[in-house]
Amino acid sequence: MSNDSSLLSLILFTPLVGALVLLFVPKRQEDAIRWIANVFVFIGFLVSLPLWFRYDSANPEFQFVERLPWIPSIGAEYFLGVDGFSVLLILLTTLMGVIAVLSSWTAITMRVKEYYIFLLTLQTGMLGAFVSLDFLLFFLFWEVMLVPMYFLIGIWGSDNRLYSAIKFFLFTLVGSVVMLLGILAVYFYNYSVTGVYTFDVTQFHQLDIPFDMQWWIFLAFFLGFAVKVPMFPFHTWLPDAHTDAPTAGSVILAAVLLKMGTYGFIRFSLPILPEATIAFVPLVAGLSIIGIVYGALVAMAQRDWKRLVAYSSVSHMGMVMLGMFALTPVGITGSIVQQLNHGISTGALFLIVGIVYERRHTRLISEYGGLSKIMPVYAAVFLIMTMSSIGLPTLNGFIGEILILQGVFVVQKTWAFFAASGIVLGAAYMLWLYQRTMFGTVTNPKNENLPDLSMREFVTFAPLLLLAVWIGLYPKPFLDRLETSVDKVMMRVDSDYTPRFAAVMDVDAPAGAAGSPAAIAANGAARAGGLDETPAEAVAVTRVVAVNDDPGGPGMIEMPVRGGGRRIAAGN
Amino acid sequence: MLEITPLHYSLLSAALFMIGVIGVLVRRNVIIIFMSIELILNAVNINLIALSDQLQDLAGQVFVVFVIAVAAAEAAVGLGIIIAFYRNKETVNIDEIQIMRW
Amino acid sequence: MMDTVVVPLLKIAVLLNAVLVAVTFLVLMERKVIAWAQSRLGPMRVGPYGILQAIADPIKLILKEDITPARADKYVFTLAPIMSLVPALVVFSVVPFGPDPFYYVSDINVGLLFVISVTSIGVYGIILGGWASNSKYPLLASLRASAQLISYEIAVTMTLVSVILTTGTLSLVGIVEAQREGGLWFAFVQPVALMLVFIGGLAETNRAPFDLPEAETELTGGFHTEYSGMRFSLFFLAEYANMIVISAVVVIMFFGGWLAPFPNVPALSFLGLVPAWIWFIGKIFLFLYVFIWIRATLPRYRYDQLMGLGWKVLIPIAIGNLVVTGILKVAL
Amino acid sequence: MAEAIVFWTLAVLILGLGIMVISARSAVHSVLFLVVNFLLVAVLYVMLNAEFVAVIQVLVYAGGIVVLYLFVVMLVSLKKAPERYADPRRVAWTGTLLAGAVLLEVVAIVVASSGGGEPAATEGALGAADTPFAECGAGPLVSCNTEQLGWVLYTSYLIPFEVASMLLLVAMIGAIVLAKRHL
Amino acid sequence: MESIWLIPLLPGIGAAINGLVGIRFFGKRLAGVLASFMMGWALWLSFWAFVELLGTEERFHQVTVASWIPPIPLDTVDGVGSFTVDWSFTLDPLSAMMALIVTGIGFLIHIYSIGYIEHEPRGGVARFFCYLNLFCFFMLTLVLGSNFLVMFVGWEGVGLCSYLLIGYWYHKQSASDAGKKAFIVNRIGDWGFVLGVFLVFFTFGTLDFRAVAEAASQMPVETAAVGFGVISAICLLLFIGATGKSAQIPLYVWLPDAMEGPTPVSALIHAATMVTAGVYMVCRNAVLFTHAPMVMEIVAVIGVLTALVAATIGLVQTDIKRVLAYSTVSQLGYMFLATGVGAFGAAAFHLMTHAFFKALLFLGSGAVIHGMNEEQDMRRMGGLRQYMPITALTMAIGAVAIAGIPPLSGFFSKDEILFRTFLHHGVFVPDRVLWGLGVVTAMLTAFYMFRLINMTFFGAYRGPAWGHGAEEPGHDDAGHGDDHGAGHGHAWHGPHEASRWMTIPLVVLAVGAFFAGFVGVPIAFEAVWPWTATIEHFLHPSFVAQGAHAVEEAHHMSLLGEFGLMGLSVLVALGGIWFAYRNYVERPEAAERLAESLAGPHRVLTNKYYVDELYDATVVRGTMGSAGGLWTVDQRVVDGAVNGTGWTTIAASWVSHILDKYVVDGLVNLTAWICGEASYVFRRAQTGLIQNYAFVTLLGVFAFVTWFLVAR
Repeated sequence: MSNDSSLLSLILFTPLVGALVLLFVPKRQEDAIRWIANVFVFIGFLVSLPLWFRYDSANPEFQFVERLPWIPSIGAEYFLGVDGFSVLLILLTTLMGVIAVLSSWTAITMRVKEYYIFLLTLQTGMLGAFVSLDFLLFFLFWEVMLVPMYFLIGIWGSDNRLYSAIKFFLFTLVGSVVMLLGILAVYFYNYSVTGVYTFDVTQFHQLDIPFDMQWWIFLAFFLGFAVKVPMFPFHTWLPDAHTDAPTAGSVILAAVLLKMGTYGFIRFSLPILPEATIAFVPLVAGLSIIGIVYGALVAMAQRDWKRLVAYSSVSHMGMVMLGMFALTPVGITGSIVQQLNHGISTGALFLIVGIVYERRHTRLISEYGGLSKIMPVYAAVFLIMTMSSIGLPTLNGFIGEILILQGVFVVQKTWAFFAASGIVLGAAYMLWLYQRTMFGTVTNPKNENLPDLSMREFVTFAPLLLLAVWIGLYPKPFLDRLETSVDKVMMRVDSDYTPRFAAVMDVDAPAGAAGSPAAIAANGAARAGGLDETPAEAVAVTRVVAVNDDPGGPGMIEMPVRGGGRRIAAGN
Repeated sequence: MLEITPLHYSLLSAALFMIGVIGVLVRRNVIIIFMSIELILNAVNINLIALSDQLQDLAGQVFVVFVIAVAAAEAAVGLGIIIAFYRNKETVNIDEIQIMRW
Repeated sequence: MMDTVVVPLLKIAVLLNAVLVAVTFLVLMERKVIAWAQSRLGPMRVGPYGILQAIADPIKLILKEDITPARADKYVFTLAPIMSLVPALVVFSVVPFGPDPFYYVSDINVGLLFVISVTSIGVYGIILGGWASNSKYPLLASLRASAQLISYEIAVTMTLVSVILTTGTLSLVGIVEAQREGGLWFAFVQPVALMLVFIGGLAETNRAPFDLPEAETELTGGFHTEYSGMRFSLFFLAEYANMIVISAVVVIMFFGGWLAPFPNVPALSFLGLVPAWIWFIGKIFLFLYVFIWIRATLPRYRYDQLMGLGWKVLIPIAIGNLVVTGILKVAL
Repeated sequence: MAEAIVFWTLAVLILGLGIMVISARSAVHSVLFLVVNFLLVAVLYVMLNAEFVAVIQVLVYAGGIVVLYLFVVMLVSLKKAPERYADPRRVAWTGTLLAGAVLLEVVAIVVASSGGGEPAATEGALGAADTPFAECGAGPLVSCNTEQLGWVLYTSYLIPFEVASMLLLVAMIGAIVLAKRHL
Repeated sequence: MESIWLIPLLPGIGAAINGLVGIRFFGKRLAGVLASFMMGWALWLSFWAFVELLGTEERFHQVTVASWIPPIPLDTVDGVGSFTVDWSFTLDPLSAMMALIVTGIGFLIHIYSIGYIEHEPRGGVARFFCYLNLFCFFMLTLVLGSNFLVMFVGWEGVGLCSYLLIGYWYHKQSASDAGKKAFIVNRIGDWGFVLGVFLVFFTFGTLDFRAVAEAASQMPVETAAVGFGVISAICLLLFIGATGKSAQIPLYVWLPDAMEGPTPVSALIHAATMVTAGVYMVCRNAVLFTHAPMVMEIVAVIGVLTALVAATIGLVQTDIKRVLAYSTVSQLGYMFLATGVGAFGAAAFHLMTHAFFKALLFLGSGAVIHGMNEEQDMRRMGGLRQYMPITALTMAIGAVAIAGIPPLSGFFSKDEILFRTFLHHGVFVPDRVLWGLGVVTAMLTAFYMFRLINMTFFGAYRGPAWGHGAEEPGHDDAGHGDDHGAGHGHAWHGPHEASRWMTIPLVVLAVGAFFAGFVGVPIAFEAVWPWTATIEHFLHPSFVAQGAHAVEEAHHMSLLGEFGLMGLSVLVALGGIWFAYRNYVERPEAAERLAESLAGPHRVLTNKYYVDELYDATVVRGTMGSAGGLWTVDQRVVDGAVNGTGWTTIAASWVSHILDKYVVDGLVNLTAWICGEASYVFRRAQTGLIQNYAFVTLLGVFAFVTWFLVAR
C-alpha cells in the first residue's frame, strides 16, 4: 500500500508520458508509434487495476487522496481522490482507452503520430476530470479534453467533419463557460462563509447554499453538464460528432466523454446543490423521458448506421439521467451501472460499425445485409452487444435498466411507465438494424468478400463481451463499490436518509438491544436480503401490522403511505 | 611618453578601431570586411584589458572572453553566409550583394 | 639581468639544439625501426650500423636546390615552413624536464593552455604551404590536413580538460607534482583520456594511421609536394618536433613526467637514483617508439572514416569522459 | 623603460599590421597580417597581466577564427578579381576621411580628459579581493589570473556565460545549416 | 434437490460448448448428441428432484446460488425497504412438473432434431443445437426461478432464443421478419410485466414469489366491492406480459408468423414450453390473482375469446403448421380460461397434456414436411398415410387427444376446464357464457384438427410428382437458399417415412399423449378409478400461500350433471370430427362449396380478421411515422435552432466584417497608403550598399563625438 499515495498521479500521467514519448519518435516509424501508443495505454490500464482491488468499499471517505498546492494565491490545489463512482469510471476509461487505441491500428493511416498523441492526451484529460477533487482542476481537465477531441474529429473524421468538430467544440464550450460561472459562484460563496479561498470539492459538499443561489448555480451547472450528457434539447451535436468522428473517437466519445456530464451531475450538482436538485427533478426527469422516447424514435428513422447508434446513445443517456434524478439509492446505483453499461455496449457498437466502415467506407445501412453469412463471428459479437444494448437479462444492460426503472418507479409511476417504453422501442430499432445488416441474403456484391474479424479486432471486443456477461450475471462487486458513495449523495439530497455504512455501525454496536423490534426492523431495512431469512419474515410481519393499521381503503393504484413500523424504526 | 598609461592603450585602441572602420568602409571583399570587423573587436578588447588592469577589475577580462565568444559565433555564421552566397552568386563583392534592398 | 635574460637564452639555445639533433636521430630511428619491423636492416652504409645517416641526411637536404614554383606566392611559400616549425619549438619553452627551475625555461600558470594554443598555430604552416604552392594537390592536402588537425584538436583539448579537472592546475609542473603527490600516474586515473589524447596526438601530427595529408597514392606527397631542399627539411623537422611535443605532453599528463616509476613502492626506490630528466627523455623516446611502431603496423584510414572517427567517436567519448570526471570530482 | 620600449614597438607593429590587413591586395596576405596582429595583441595582453585572455586570444582567434577565414578565402578561390565592380554610389573615401576626423576628435577628447595626468588606480574594485585566490602572488608571469577569472566567470557571470555557450551552439548549428549543400 | 440449479445450467453449458467450439469444430452428429446428452442429464436430474420432492412433507425447496443484486435501500409503500435479488431457484410441485415437461419434451425434441436438421450444413447444425440448448437453459431458469427477476431472466431469454430460432434461416426475409416481430411483440408485453414487477416490489418490498404470496394472502380480496386495488393493478400488468408471451389477444399475432422457424422449434417453443410461460406465470402467482377477481375475469374473457378467434382462423388455414399454430393459440386460450375461473390446477393439467399432444402434432407435421421435401401446404398433400404410417398413426392419436375424445389425455384436461368454467360465477360476465364459448371452441377444435388429418393423410395424393433423380419436383424451396444445399444433393424420391431419430420421439410422445390424462381423472370417476384428480392435489400447494392452509374447495355437482357435461363435450367433438370427415374425405368438393357460399366470412378468416393489417396500419406505421417525423423535427427544428444561432452569429460577424473592412480598416489603410506614397521619396536612400549604411552610422558617431567635444 506504500505507493497508494501516488497511484492516481501514476494513472493520470501514464498516457501523457506516452504522448510525450511519441513526440520524439520519427513520424515515418508508424508501426513503432502504434506499438508505443498501445503499450503505454495498456500500461495505463494495468496501473489503474489496483484501484479495483485496493478500493475499500466500506470506507465512505475519498480514497487514494493526493493533495499538493497548485495555485496558492487563489487556493487551487492539485487535489486528487476517488470514490466508488470515479473508481468505476476510471477503470472504464482506461479500458476503453486500450480498446480505442488498439482498434485504430489499421483504421488510421494518415498522420499517425499526431493521432496517437491526441488520443493519449485525451485519455489524460478524461482521467483527470474523474480524479480531480479540486473544482478548478476538474474544469481544467474538462477543457483539456475538448481540444484533442476537436482535432480527432476535425482531422480524422469523415465527410462533414469540420462542421461536426466545430459544433461539438462550440456546444461544449458554451456549456462550460456557464458552468465556470457557477463554479465561481460556489467559490465565492464558500469564501463568504468560511473565509477561505478554496476549490476543494469536499468542502463544497458541506456547504449550505441558500436556495435562491442554489437555483441559479444549478442552472449554470446544468447547462454545462447537460450539453455533455447530452440531454434532450442539447443533444444535436452528438449525432454529428459521433457520425463524423473516427471509430476510436466515437468509442471514446460514447464510452467516456458522455459520462463526464453525468459524473458532473453526481459529483457536483447533487451534493453541492441538494435543494435545487430536488426543485429541478421534474424538469430533468421530463427532459430525460423525452430523451428516452425521442432518441429511440429518431434512431428508428435513421438510414446511417452510426447515426442510429448515436441516437440510441441519447436514449440511453436519458435513462441514466432519469435514474439519477429519481434520487433514490437504487436509481442512482442503477444510473452509475448504466453508465458503465452504456460505455461497454455503445462503445462496442461503435467499434462494430467501425469494422465494416473500415472495410467498406460507407455507413449506410442499405449498403449492407446478409453479413451473418460472410462474417459469422462478427455477427455473433454484434448480436450479443445488441442484446446488451436493449437490456436482455444476463447481460449488463438489464441490471442498469431494472435498477433505474425500479428506482424511478417508487418515486413516480408515470415516469417509469414512459421510460419503460424505451425497452420496446430499443428492441425495435436495434433488431431492425440487426435484421437489415446481418440477416437476409447478400444483395450487395461488394459485401461478398468481406473478411471476418481479425484476431486483433476480436481482442478489442473480448474484454467488452466478458464485462457484459460479468455485470449481467454477477454485478455485486460493482454495486458494492458504489454503496457508500451512493449513500453519501443520498444523505445530501435526503436528510432523512439512513446510510448503510452508518446503519451497519449502529446496529453492530448495541448488540444487547438486538431483540427489540426497532433493531430488527432497522436491521431489515439496512441489511435486508442476502442469504439470511430475515427479510421475508420482516416483510410479512410488517404487512400484518400495516393491514391492521389501515383497514383497506378504497384507494386505486396509488396506495396511501401507511405509517408502518419500519420508517419510524429506521429513524431511531 | 615613457610612462605607459591606460591613455596610451586607449589611443592605440582608438587608432586600431579606426583602421578597422576604414577597412569596413573601403574594401569591397566581404571577407576582408569581416576581418576588419575583427580588428575593431580587437581594438575594443585592448581597451577593456587595459582598463581592467588599471582598475584591477576582472570584469573587463570577462567581457573580453565574451567578446571573443561572440566573435567566434559571428565569424562562423558570417562566413557560412558568405559561403552560401558565393555558391549561388560566384562573388564576394559587397557591391554586388544588394538584392535585398527592397 | 643574468637570471632574466642570459640564463633563459642559454637554456633556449641548448634546448633548440637538443631538439634538432634529436630530430635527426629520430629520423634514423624511424628508418631502423621500420626496417626491423619489416625484417630489413635499414641504413647500414654511413657509419657503424648507419648511425651517421643522421648527419648525412641534413647535409643532403641543405645542399639540395631550393626550388620555388612559378607563380607561387614567394613570401608565403617561404613563410609556411617557418610557421610550421616555430610553434613546435616554442612549446618546449614550457616543457619541464625535471623538478627544478633549472630544467625548464619557464613554468607559466597556463602552461597547458599555452601548449595547446601554440600548437594550434602550427596549422598555418600547412595551410599556407599548400596554398602558396599554387598547385592543386598541395592545396587539397593542406585543406585536409588542417581540417583533420582542427577536428582532433577539439577532442584532445576536451580530454585534457578532464585531466585538468583532476589536478586543478594548468601548470605542467603542477600537473606532474599532482601525480607525485597522488602517488599515481594519471594513466591509471584517466585511462580513457590517455587513449583519446594519444590517438588525437597521432592525428594531430599527421602520423600513420592518420597520415592522409601525405597520402602518396592520392596526393602525390601532400602539402609539401612542391617543396624541396631546406624548406622541405623545415617541414620535416616540424613534423618530428611535433611528435616529440605530443610525446612530452602525454608523458607529462599521464606518465608522471620526470618521475621515476612507482616512487611509493620502497622496493623500487633504487629507480630514483636515475636522474629525473633521463626518466623524462626515456619516456619520451618510449612513446616515439610507439609512434613508429604504429606506423609500421597499421594501415591508413580513409578520409571520411578519419573524420567520422574524430567527430562521431572521439568527441562524444571525450565529452562523456569529461562529464564522468566532473561527476566523480564532485561526488568524491 | 622596458615596458615603454615593448609597448611602442608593439603599438607600431599592431597599427602597421592593421593597415596592412586592410590594404593588402591578396586576401591571404590580409589573413596572415591579421594573425600576426592578433599574436602581437596577445603579447600586449600578457603585458597587461591578462595571461588567460592572451592565451585565449591565441587559441581562439589565431588558432580558430582566423583559420576559418583562411579556409573561406581558399574555398572562395576566385577566378575573377573580387573587387572588379564598384558601385558608383559608394562613399568609401569620404568615409575614410570621416573616420580620420572621428579619430582626431577622439584623440582630442582622450588627451583633453587625461589632463589630470596620472589616473588614480582604484585598487580592487572587483577582483582579487573578492575571489578565494586573494593570497596569490602578483608576479607578472606566475599569478592567479586564470583562477580568479574562472571564479568570476562561473559565479557572477554564470548566466551570461551560459547564454554565450547557447549562442555558440546556435551559431554552430546555423553555420552548418548555411554551409551544407544538402541537409 | 440441492442441485436443482444444475438443471438449467446443464443445457447452458451445452449451449456454451456448442456455441464456442461446436460451430467451428463439431460434426453434425456430435453437436446434436452433445446437446441431447445435456438435456438427458437435465431430465434425469429433474426426475430425481421430482422424486425427492415427493418425499418431502413441505413440498417446497429453495436454493440460493449467489447474490445477484445486493441489498440497496429503497422506498416501498411501507417505508424504506431493501431492493435485493438473489440467484435462487425453487422446487415446488408446479416448477417440478414444468421442469419435467421442459426437460422431457425438450429431450425428445432434441433427439428428433438430430434427424430433422441433418440436411443443414455443419456449422448450422451446431448453431441450431446451441440455440436449442440455450432455450432450454432459459426456459428452465424461468420455471425454476424463485423470484420475479430470475423468472424475468428466463422470460426474456426464451424470447431471445425464440427470436434466434425463428430467424434460424436468417437469409429468408420472412423468417427474420417473423423473429423480429416475435421479439418486439413480446417486448410490448414485457413492458407491462416489468412495470408489474416494479409494482410488486413497491407494494410488498420483495420480489420472492413465496414472500409475495404470503404477504398478498394477508391482504383483502379486491372484489368489485372493494375496488380495483393495487393487487389488481399488479395482476393486470403481469397479465399483459403473459398475453405477449403466451400469444393472447391482443398480442397473439407473432405466433403464427413464428412458424417460419424449423419445425422442432415450433414444437418445443411455440407449442410445448415457451408459450405456456404466461400460463405458468399466472399459476405461479395464483395467490395474487385470486386476490384480484376482476382481473381474473379479464383473464378468462381474454382466454376464451382468444380460443374462439384462433380456432375460427384455424378453420381455413391451409398451411399445416399455421393450423397447428392457431390451434396452439386456441389451446392457450383454454388455459387462460382455466386460470381465469380459478382452476389453476386444470390449467396446469391442460398445459401438460397440451405439451404432449401439441408437441406430437408439430413433430408429426415436421415429419410430413420433411417427407414432402419442405412442402407445407395441405392442399398439395393427401393420402400420405400409406407413405408414412407411423407419422399418420401418431398424429392421429394427437388429433384425437386434442379433440377431447376419451380416454385420451385431452379429454380429461379440457373437460376439467369446461367443467370448472361451467361452475364459475363471474363478476361481470353472465354465467355459462364462457362455458358456451368454450364448448363451441371445442367443436371447432375437433373440426380443424381432423380437417388437417384428413387433408394430409387421407384422400388422394395431390402433391407433386417425383422421378428418379431426373426431374426436380415442382415445389418451391428457393427460399431455403444455399444452406439447404445438402438436401439438393439427391433428388426427391417421393413422400417417405422419416428416419428413426424422428419416429421414436413421435412414438414416445404418442404414448404420452394417450395416457397423460390419467393423472387427472375427474372425481366423478371415483367409483371406477380410485386415483382421481391426482395432479390437482399434487399441484395445490403451489397455488396457495404457505401460511394459509386453505382447504381445497370441492367442486361438485350432481354426478349426472357432470357426466352430462362430459357427454356433451364428447358429442360436440365427435360432431366436429364427423363434419370434417364428411367434407374432406367423403366429399372433398363440399368444403369448397361451403367456402364459396360463405365467401365473405371465409375471406375474413383467411386474412385472420385483418388484425395484422390493423396493427401495421396503426402501431407500426404510427411508430415509424413518428420516428420519421421526429427526425425531421430533430434536423429542422432542434438542430435548426442550433444552426440558426450559428447563422445568426455568422451574419452578425459578416456585418461587423463589412464595417471593419471599409470603415475601421479604411483608416488603417489610409495611413498605410500615405506611408507607402511617402516611401517613394525615401526609398532612394536605400542603396543596398552596406557600406553606405555603415557610413551613415559613422556619420552619426561623428556627430555624436563632435557634439560631445563641443558641448563640454
